[in-house]
Amino acid sequence: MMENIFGFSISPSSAINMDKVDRALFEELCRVEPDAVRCMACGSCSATCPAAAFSGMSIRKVLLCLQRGKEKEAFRMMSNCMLCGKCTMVCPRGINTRRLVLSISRIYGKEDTK
Amino acid sequence: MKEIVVIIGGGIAGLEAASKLLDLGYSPIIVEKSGRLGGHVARWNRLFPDMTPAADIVSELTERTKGANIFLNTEISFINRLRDSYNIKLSNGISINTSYILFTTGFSLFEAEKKEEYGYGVYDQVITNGDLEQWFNTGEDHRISGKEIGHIGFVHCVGSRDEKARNSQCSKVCCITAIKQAIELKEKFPDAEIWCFYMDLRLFGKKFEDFYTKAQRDYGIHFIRGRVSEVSENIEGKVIVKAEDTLAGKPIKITLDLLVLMSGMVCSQDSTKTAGMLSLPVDSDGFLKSSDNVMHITSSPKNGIFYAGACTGPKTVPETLAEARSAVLEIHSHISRK
Amino acid sequence: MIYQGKQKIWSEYQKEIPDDKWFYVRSCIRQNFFPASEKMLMEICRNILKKDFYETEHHTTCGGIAYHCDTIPQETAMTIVARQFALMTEAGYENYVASCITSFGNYTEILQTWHEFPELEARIREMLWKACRKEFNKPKYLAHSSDLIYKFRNLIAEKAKFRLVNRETGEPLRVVEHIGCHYAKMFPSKGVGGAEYPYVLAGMVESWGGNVIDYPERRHCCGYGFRQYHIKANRGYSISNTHKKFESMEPYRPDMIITNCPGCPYFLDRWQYVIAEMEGKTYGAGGFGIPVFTYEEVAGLVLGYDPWDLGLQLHQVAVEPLLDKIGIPYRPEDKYKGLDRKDIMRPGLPENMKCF
Amino acid sequence: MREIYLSGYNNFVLPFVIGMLFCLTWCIIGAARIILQLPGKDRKRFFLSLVNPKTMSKNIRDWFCDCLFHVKLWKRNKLLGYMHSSIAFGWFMLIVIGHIEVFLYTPERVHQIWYPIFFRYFVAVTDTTMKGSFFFFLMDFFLLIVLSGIVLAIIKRAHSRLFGMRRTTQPSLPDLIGLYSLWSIFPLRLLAEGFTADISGGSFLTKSLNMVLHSFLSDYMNMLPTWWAYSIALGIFMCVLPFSRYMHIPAEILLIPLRNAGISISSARRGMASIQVYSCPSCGVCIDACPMGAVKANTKDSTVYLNRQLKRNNKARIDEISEKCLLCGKCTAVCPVGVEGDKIRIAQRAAKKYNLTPDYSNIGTDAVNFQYNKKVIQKNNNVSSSDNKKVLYFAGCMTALTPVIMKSMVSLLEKAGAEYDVMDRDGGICCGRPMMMAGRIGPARQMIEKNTRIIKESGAGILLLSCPICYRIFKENYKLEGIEILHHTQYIERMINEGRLDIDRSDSRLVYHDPCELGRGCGVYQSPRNVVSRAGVLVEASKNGKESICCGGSIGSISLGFDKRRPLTENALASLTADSPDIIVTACPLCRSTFSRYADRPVNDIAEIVDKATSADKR
Repeated sequence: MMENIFGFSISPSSAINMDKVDRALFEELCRVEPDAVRCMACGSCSATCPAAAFSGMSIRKVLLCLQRGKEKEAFRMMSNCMLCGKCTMVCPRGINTRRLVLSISRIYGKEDTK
Repeated sequence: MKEIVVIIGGGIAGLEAASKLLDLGYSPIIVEKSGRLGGHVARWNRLFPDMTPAADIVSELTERTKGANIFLNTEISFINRLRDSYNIKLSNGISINTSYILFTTGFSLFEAEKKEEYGYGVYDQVITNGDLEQWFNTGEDHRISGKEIGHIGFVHCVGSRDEKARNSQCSKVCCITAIKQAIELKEKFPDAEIWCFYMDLRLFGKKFEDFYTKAQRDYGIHFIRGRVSEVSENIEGKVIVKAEDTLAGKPIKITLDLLVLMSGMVCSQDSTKTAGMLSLPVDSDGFLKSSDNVMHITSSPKNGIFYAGACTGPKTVPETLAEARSAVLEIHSHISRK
Repeated sequence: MIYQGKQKIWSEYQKEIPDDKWFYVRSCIRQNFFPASEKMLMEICRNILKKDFYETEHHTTCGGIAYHCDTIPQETAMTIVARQFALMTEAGYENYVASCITSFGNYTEILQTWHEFPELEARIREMLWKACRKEFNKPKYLAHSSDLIYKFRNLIAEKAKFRLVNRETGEPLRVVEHIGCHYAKMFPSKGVGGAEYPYVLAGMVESWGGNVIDYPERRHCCGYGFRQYHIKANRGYSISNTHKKFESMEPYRPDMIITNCPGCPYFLDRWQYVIAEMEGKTYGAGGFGIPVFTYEEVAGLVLGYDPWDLGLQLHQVAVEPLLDKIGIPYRPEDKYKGLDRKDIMRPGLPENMKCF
Repeated sequence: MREIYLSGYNNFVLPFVIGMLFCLTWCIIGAARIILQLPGKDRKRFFLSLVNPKTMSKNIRDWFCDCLFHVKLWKRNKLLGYMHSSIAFGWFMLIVIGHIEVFLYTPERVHQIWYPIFFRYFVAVTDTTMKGSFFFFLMDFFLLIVLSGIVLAIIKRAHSRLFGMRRTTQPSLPDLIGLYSLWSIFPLRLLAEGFTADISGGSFLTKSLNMVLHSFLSDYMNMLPTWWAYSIALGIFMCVLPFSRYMHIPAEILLIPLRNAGISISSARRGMASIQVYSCPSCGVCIDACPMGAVKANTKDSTVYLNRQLKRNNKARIDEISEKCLLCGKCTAVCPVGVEGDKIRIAQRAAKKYNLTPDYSNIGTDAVNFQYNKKVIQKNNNVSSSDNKKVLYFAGCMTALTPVIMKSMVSLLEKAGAEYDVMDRDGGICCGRPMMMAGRIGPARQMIEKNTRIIKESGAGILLLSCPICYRIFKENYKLEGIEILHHTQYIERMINEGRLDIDRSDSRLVYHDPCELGRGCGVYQSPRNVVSRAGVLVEASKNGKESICCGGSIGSISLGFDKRRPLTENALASLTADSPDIIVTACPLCRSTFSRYADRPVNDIAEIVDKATSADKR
């Protein structure tokens, strides 16, 4: 519905409603990559990422988006990942970010969620 | 004659100080307002980072202070300053003359009701860190026991770093306590999802960071960076928590079965009241003011009066114990110099 | 929900409300939206409570809307307010009662600002003198008119002909209370019950027999938000807020909404129609909306005034189902008759929301 | 020689015949399948190579050197080489000479496949010509050689270290059956021929044994059972061959011409990959070679086990092994049969399905996006330099994390007065090699295209690289006609040789670590050593050159976690510091970062060393 009959319409809430976020895929990801949740959001990965200049790639944000049900945003950022491995090199927690990217590409993005 | 040292407060700092004073051959007197020793720690269950039972610590300390004079259920009625000493009148009528007073008056937990928006005392599902420790100890709390707990939230910094709550300081131990309690709750409710709402995670101590990564990786505890703005109740009697996920830059809300407020540490009113009898200064953080905060944290500006433990600021258990020992040493060198 | 917990907080936010000699200032917009509300207040104060209730035709807007829309600077708003205070001083009153929540907030804010910055107050005095050669005393007490009704809620309850109770089931009505944002959110100590759990309307509802609903979005703004509504491009934001509130209260099946602000009842009432048109959704039972009232209207209803004399025909959401629930008699055929009993014409009816 | 059985047949040949036929059929069908699985282009190439005398002669040479003489193993360890070649070549000669005998004495029996094998049973010696005893001698001689090989094989099972192997492959059940049947074939043959030696003739071995046997066994009844046993051992071996590691014997025969035809792996489980897998003799040389072997738990992730899992089609393990590998290429380098462990793994990775695929179409390649240093630095023009081509320096992603390399390189270029641009000063597009290593060929190709466009547009004559990972893909997959691609070790060497850099040689002992991608990957071993020895005293690691140990930081591995890499790095460091060097020198930013993390002495890039040793402006 949400018809724009008066020249304005009801916009859906921009808030993340965790009650409605389906965590099944993320949990699947965690089984492959338990380190996915060890991120402490330091931002090293984003700062060093060559793809950040093109698609705003940040594996930190990707992980956050996936946990908050914002898959599309994550996929968009990931689309320019070159798998160069710089983020893996700089991660202070030793998270295997390259494998994360590959695992996300495998687990997520099945036709129905794309 | 053995030198008398009056210790105000029978918490762990007071007990440790008393035991060390006994070791050095002095005669400590502990004045405790409540009916039991051990202070806050006696109400707690296990201590980070090694999950040491709090009861063990209290019982060991109590055991070691058997030789001390201990007055329970006793308050300080007034203190008179004499020429070189102090005359202390206790509520039980006894009066003591001493040259040395050690304040181990500790802290109070911030009254979570004051953060009205979190609904402590209004919503049945909202408890504090203190309540939770007690539940770990007794297993009795109608807000937790026998309920189906699927989602649990922790709110860090309740009454800490909050000028509106009149405490702009960090309470230091709540971050690690929240992680400890979250892990313990996850062990009790393995299927529960646990969400910690934090502003900053300040995990400064030995092995605290390990604890944090363990909580993330092994216990799957979620951390959301953002202060909870308000808590409300839905029609099913669950609480809805709103915050901003500052890392995502978006508001976030979640429905929870239990919300634990990490009440911060504030100076106890009794501390300031007793300190007031001696006109001891209070620091800008509301805790008792040491003669300086680097070299003489255990000394007050007044001769013969010393501090140990959380009366001068939030401290962990090992820090409190270490400070008690250091205060005793300070007293010992004062006495020896005479 | 622990009721005692709320009571404890309420007890901490007790506000001193003067019990007589009130200098009353009207709202700019209320008399257009809900015309009988302010009249009802006067009626209650003067004829039922028998109080000294004064108002003057020289009173103007407080400048609140313009101030909140960022169209006038604060000094201007302050000078306008200073003039109102001068009117009060001239009339010999010192208990200032505002009808409008935004005015109330505005006065509170200005008084507080003057308290913090006395030099600003001096400047305003100077400006007022230059502008209209007036001087003023600051009010001794500042109250919102809902504070007065709150204060005398039990007295009204004694005199009431009806209670907020479902006549058929004997159950108390489920009432949503909505407090204007500017009532206590800025200065919690200035409102009855504070900002988190305001008691001013809840107290009336309880006294008059109803049950207050505490729903998750209770604290949320009605959606008016001045700039959000007045600028057409932002209206979607305005209605989205209102929509959020209704979605949140819906599961509680409220019988009615009581408000104490000029904008809130208007938007909670009219947006229901807009939501119904846009989404085809209504929040009341049987295709009706949830009727929205000002506290004066509710007071009038329980005191037994005729619904049409209270101007309830100007509500978008039909009030009749609620009147039936309480058992208040009314003549449907008189709904669209003016005070002179002439037909004021029945408006066109909306498509998706049931109305009479 | 005369035949003693008219039929030329006895039932005991049946096990052998059945085994042989089964094995032959299996191999022929298998070979045909593999050839059919090749992409059309490759198949055509293969057939053409078979009629090309050059490749064919190479094939023949390789067949002899690799399959029979195991030259690579000889180079590795003499004992190991002898053990393998004695069995392979000895057995081969037994078969060849057996056939020659049949041709010479009973040419009409040639079509009976068992005849040459059991020749001694069917014939009796008639003359004692030189010719006969010559063959008798040869047969016994080669049998002895084979038997010596078998004895060594038995010893190896218990004491593999004597053969230069720390760890050996754990045999599977078919391997064990094959092994024991193979071991028993030759003693049984000796026994069988020993029993018949007085009739069929024999030489020093069989005759002597015959005499010994006859000294206490005078009954010919023993003869037939031993021939049966011999045949059964052969039959079992043949039957189990396709399912055991001994499949490598026929498979390698096909692998050699395929490899010489220049065919590479194009599919995960088919064609070239498949023949390589079947050519794996499970010798286990790759187990010791694998840098992950520093942790015992990783032993089963070496190529030999990958091949075994590939044969078993165990998907979970194939994935696990393929993703774990560092792709250092050492197993490929040491493999005696030429199984390309790294490429097989990449092929497995490439076969994985992804739902999300990167798309770089939004990335522009014009100068606006890549504002490389357009100001050309022109120094002394009268430098006598054969190289006046403009240099485009692509530092690479990893170099961005070790800026000292880039700084040193730029400094050297300045000192040498080279005309250069830096392509990725403010970040760039990855070279594509990491993506390629992850098996995602498509996205890697996209990056290659983008970079090619940028490089061609720059007008450079030399593409200079600091990262061997980049260097390899630029060498292997980029088509940059007219642009010389050099790693900085090579370019520094050239600058030194041209006299454009003036180096002061120090007394520091410098050990050079061969980065996987530069050494094994691109064969650059000498240039860096030449450069290092100009800057200091070059010392060698205990494992160097082709045998160099991966630093453990490789981005080749997908699944190996950070904490799992530390022992690998420490193992590599132990090899590097064996001769107590003062400084560890490498030529890869990734190796540099990885080693620095755990090294007890400075780790420098070659460019840093040279830059420090070069005076600013002599000229």
